[in-house]
Amino acid sequence: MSEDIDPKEESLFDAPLMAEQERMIEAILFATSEPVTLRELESRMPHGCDAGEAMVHLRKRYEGRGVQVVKIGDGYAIRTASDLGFLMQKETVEVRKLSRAAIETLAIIAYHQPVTRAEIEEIRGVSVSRGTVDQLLEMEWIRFGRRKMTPGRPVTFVVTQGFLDHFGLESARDLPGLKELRSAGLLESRPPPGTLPLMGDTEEEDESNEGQSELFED
Amino acid sequence: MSEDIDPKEESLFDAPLMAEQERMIEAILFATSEPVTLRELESRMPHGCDAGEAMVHLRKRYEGRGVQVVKIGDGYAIRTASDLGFLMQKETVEVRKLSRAAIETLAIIAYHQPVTRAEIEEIRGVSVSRGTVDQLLEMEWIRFGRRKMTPGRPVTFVVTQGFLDHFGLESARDLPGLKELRSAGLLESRPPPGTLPLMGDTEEEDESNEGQSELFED
Amino acid sequence: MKRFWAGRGMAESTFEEDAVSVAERLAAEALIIDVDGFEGPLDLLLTLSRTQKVDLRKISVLQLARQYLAFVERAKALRLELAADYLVMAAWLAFLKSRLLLPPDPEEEGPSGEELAAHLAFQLERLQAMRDAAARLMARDQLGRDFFARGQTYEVERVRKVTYTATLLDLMQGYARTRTKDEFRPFVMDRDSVFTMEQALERMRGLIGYAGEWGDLTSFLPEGWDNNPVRRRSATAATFAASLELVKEGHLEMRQSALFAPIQLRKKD
Repeated sequence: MSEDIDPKEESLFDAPLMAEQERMIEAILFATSEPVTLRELESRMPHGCDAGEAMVHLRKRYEGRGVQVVKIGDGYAIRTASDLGFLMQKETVEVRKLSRAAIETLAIIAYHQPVTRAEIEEIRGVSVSRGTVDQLLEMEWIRFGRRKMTPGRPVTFVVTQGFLDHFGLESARDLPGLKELRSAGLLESRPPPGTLPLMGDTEEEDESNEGQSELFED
Repeated sequence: MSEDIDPKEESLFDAPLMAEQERMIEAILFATSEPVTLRELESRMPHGCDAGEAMVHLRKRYEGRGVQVVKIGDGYAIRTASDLGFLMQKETVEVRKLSRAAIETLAIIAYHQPVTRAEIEEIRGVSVSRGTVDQLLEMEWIRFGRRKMTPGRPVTFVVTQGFLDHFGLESARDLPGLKELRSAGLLESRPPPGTLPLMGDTEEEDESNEGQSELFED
Repeated sequence: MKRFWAGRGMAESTFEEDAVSVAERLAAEALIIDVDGFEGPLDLLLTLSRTQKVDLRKISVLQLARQYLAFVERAKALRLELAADYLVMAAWLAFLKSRLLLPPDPEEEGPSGEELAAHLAFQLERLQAMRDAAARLMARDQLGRDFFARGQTYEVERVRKVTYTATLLDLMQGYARTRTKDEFRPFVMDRDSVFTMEQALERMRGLIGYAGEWGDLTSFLPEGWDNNPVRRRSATAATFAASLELVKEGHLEMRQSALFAPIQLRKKD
């Protein structure tokens, strides 16, 4: 290379500016789940980058912030500042799939609310275990509604705002009916094991529609 | 410690300093991959905090950096700057390939929401194929909106926060070209003069006129 | 737009009647090869309209109708099966074409040819607009492709709380499952035709006082239960079981002289 080339022009073909490099390692550390070594960083950055120097700048930038760039073994990672760990307790939830019995019970409550325990049992054809109802109550997806004006004045169950939030519904009224589920292809495409395909049982549909609108009238 | 009580010590019982609040929301946003609302942030922060104000500071701080604070619906999240995507091949997740029908259906829901299945069919001129809607539901890009207040009270579809997040939109109002489409009258649901043979379910045809621009009204 | 259609419609009716060009015929042939690739008649119309090389707002619906009809004719000539909705559209376009060509009849009710044509043009324009919008949407930077969420979400070992979750699909399928289960419910007998052993026992206790002599079991059946086989069987079984119970209690004797012979009862002293 010739001696008299302006060093500034050369830099066009060189590594990006250090500020750019700092942005790059910031984005990589953010998006990567495991700590990343300087070598890995450089292998992902454009040719000629100096991840070590960029790291010095980045670590400085995060000093005293809510998150820090920490060194773990040979790698670097972004971690919450240790004094803010108390904010993270909500992140430690273990998410489990709701049992089939609970889902069915919940679905019946959502579609038929307010509904008594006996009515749920009648629809499901099996008795509802106490644990199932307690679990749904505890999750705050269902709550007690008004007592029914029938002998024994049994308590009823209705779904909560928390339920609507979780399932992204504006109201339980917006749940599709059986006919709509079917026409949207939601039933046929992946039938749950052990279920018969839905027959064109219009009587049943009418019944459920009727029941629904009745229940939701206030 | 000195006898005179320092006003700073009193503040221990007040809300933390704004700089501290900014650190807190920074830590929470970094720890969470889903958008977090101001309300959720405040529920996790000490009493008396103003997450909204802290957010203004934090967003400013991250301007031009490798990661950014973005608004998605009601929530906020940190995302890598999109000009740095080329560094991330490793993190790229293979997005399930959507069929042309699914993409069109998604666009129609986004631009016409809340929209019924019959309206989607009218616009596309074909019935919505089985599996298209439930694929979009499963990806959590669409959800059920309010039922239409028209005969049959059909269910409607709207797009979700997950959809906005995926396409980097702050709200459905920011959809590309929305204004032009609206002013060109192309988001209207014009009743056909007489009957055209293109409609899906004839019973649901007449329902398309109301509530169309509900979500987009300013 | 209406005025535009009126002018155009009249002009064409004068000069272009049934003048389907060679190019149009060729285009229709090319499309037929790809008929499976179309998503319904509206999609096909949109594709045909591109041959006009004008803004969709200025498209000639009359010309489009001719192209479409030519397409359907070609398909018929090639003995291709077209789906019913393509034929419905063809019939409608033939109707539209006649409306556009004939001078409007002031007596006639319903929308004019121009109104119908304008609506079809609107539908085509709207479909095209949605396709463009879909393309623009998919061309945006996307999460997980162009920009990224946090790779590592925070984990703390100290607090462990279990939450349960379910998706809307789970919920709806769960509901469908319970509703369709009606068909599987264990068979419940129609109570109208069942005479229970408890009923029979109560009845027999009242009757045995009068049964000093051997009497046929069938004579102890309740009234009105021998008129149909289902009821008779149920009453016989219940009465027999009740009699055995009374024998066990020592109130009754039973005998049967031979296999399948009538069963007889009398009070035991």
